[in-house]
Amino acid sequence: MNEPESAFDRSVRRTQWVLAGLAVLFVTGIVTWIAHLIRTAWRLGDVLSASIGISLVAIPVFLTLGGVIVYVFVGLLTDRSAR
Amino acid sequence: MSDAIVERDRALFGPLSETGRGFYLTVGVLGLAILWGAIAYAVQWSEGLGVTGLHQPVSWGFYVTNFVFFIGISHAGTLISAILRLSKAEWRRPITRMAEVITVMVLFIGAGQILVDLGRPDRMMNVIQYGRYQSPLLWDATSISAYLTASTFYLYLPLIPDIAILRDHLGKRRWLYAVLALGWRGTERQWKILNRAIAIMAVLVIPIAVSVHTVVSFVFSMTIQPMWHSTIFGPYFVAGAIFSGIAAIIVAMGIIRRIYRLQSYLKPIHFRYLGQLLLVMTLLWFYLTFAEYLTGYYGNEPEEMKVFWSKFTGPFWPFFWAMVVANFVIPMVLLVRLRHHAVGKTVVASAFVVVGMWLERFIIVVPTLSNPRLPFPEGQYWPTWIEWGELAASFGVFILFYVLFVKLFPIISIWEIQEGRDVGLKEVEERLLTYLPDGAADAAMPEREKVLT
Amino acid sequence: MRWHGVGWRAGAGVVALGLIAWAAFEIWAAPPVTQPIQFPHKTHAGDLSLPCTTCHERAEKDAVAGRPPTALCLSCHAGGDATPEIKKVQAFEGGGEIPWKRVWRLPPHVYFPHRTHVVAAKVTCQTCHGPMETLDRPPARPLKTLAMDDCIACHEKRTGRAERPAGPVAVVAARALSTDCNACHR
Amino acid sequence: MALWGMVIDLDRCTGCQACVMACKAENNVPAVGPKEAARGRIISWMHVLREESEERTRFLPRPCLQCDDPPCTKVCPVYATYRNPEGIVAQIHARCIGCRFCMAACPYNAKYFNWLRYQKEGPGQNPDVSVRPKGVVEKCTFCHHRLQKARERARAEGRDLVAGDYVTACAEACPTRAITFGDLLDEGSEVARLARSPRAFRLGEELGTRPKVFYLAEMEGHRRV
Repeated sequence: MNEPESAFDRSVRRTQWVLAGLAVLFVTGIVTWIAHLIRTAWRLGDVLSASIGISLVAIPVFLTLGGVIVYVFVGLLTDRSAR
Repeated sequence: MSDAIVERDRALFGPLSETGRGFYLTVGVLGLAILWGAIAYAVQWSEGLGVTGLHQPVSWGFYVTNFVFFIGISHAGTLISAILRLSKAEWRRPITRMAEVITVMVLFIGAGQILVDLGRPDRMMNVIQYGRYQSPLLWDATSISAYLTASTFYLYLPLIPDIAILRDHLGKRRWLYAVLALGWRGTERQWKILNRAIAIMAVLVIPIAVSVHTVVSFVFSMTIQPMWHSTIFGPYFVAGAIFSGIAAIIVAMGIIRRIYRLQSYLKPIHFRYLGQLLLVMTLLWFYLTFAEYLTGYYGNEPEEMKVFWSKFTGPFWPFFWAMVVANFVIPMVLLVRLRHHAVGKTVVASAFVVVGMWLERFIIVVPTLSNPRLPFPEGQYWPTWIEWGELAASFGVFILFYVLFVKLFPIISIWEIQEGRDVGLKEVEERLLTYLPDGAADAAMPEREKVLT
Repeated sequence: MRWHGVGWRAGAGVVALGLIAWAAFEIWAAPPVTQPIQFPHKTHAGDLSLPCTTCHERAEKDAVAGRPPTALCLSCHAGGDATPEIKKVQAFEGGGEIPWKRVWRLPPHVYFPHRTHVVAAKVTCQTCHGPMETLDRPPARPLKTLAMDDCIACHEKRTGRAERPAGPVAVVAARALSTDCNACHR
Repeated sequence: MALWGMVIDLDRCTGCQACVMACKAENNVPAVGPKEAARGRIISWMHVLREESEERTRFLPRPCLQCDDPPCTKVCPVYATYRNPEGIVAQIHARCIGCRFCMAACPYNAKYFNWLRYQKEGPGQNPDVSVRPKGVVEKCTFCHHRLQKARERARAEGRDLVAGDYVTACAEACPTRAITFGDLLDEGSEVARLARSPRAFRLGEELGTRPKVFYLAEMEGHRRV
């Protein structure tokens, strides 16, 4: 099972981690964006309640999505168990 | 496991390994449609939205119709697949993937319509930078991005074991498959992670999908315009979305079955079941439409009635009645009895529903804007070649993506079919026994846990 | 042979990138402004310590600061021995205005009244225009590039963010230091 | 603090279009040309609507009604249109992305879109008002650039803004003086007095948009809209 990793395997593995990173970055990006919109609404005095109300639902949804994504990526990529 | 896997489901590998003349021909034709759209957009970019048929009272037309339509189609997928998965419907196995792919492709196209519709696409980033949550457009942006993320991931998860199969057996594009397989070796732990994640996503995706078309409807119903300002719009749009979504899957199934000769996987029974689902949605759609229009008619509010009559007998009557025929009359006639010719009947009915639902979106968007409250000259909207081009290109991009997906990944889930054969059969038997009142059945079967089938 | 090929391609790449960068700069960067006369702000505003409004007199009276009229230059530089540059000014004695070119440009949708900022708010010219008094030749480009955020920052700093009420009909618009978009955009 | 409003006396209006022309000149409202006009793309911030009934024809000049609870500002995704603290519904062209949601939401069709690039900056335009590019929404702003200038002048002179410092171009141009403009909060002002008149009504009162443009007419005026 423990064969030395070839260059092919290494590049594959690296790309997989990059993909995982991008997925996480995407979700955090959206969460940050929503937070930014709350801040904008607060600064302009522009219906803060709507922003907060919507983000109360939206942020947990994105965090859950992010959680599942991390769970799968990390879980599958770090799996060392035998067949 | 060597080549037995490939041998048994050889038909499923067909589109991946062989590329016929038909493929290039299709891509060519789609390319032309996309080129038309690209030229149209270039003209629109440099000249402005004036090159479309839009004008003063009718400031939204084809693009917004397309937006609602495509986002509606996207409910095909994930929602149907998630519901079937959660309800352990065994017949789902060959169709879930197809449905999920539709969702992802079409969401991109739907969201793209809004960008095409902008007068200043160069200021698109203003929505990100200065967006405000009081506007339903931002609700859309948030909801659609959640749906896009969730449905892409939900498409990807059940693909992983299949990609691993391709990596090990196909011998083409190894790097791509190796990367996307995420080191899948089918260990017990990996299966546990995958099944659990699929279960979570299936649950998560349903409320997100419902929210998406609800907020799309809010774009209209949050205004105080006649025949838009309606509380029924949320559920009405969601029902319509599922309706058009199922129709889109059936059409896709019919085409794929024919082209790739998958008759032994996509059987008449699948079409019959989906046809019955479509029939239910036809009735639901009719019920909601009836409720919506009767409420308006009975209330007899003058502004509402102006729009109402413009749809029933006024300039929009051809669209309105074509919609009724395509969405209700034809499906009713074709779908009531599906004992014989189930495939043909459902595919034809679905094709009509897809067109009918596009008309429904059009009939919602344009007549209200055409009948302003103040005594303005009434608006006569007719799209120009630019808008037709964008419509053609939207369908072109959708089909092209679909065709390319079929080229790169198995459109019918290989492992789920195999699981159906190896585990599903026995499991269904066990499950059936637990439904029965006879207690002996429980004792007879050893308790076996399967997270998700 | 192979090495040569690579070198040729790399060279072409560098040239292409350079061309693109140059074109981008040419297209998007404001073209440099050359004034008809090499006016030294340093001599006037720096060494002689003349207030800016000595020449830019409209800044206190009007929304636009304007360019100084030639007569104003000639009121000091009428005769006597002159440098070549001053001679150029004197050439306009017979009439006609010196064709000064505009360096500072606000977008057309912004309303910036100089009078309010100079007279009422007493903002120094350097706040926006930079240290003009140190220049011994006319600037080819504005010394400072201001964005809307700079305007807002100053308005907020002077009002104090805390007292900026966010309510509906607030006192924001009518107040001297408004951050209402309509106060500047037109 | 003011709340700018307008009263239009329909019984005085002769439909002469002087307000429309004054508005066009004042605000650089583009002339779109006959081809575009035929396609229904006339831009006219102040628009004289005709109401024909058996007894007579009545004209109804319609600027942006400057609703106090505007349906258009709620839906703007980028804060390009909003109700400013003095009640003017602002339209910031530089921020607008051209989604036309506000046009779809406005029950009075008071918002206009630059479908094409209708004009460039050039001579003969009012330098106080920017020329709108293609792809953005524009509308009557109660000539708010006049407010900017009037306020700047008052501030430089060290005094408060007084009634009459700021009047819209249409009100100034109306030969029959059918249009009165001023501060609705100033109890003594002409506009506040007329707005309280029993002849006063507002367009689409039942929509709850609370327009700050009032119309005066004999009571049968309530029948319509």
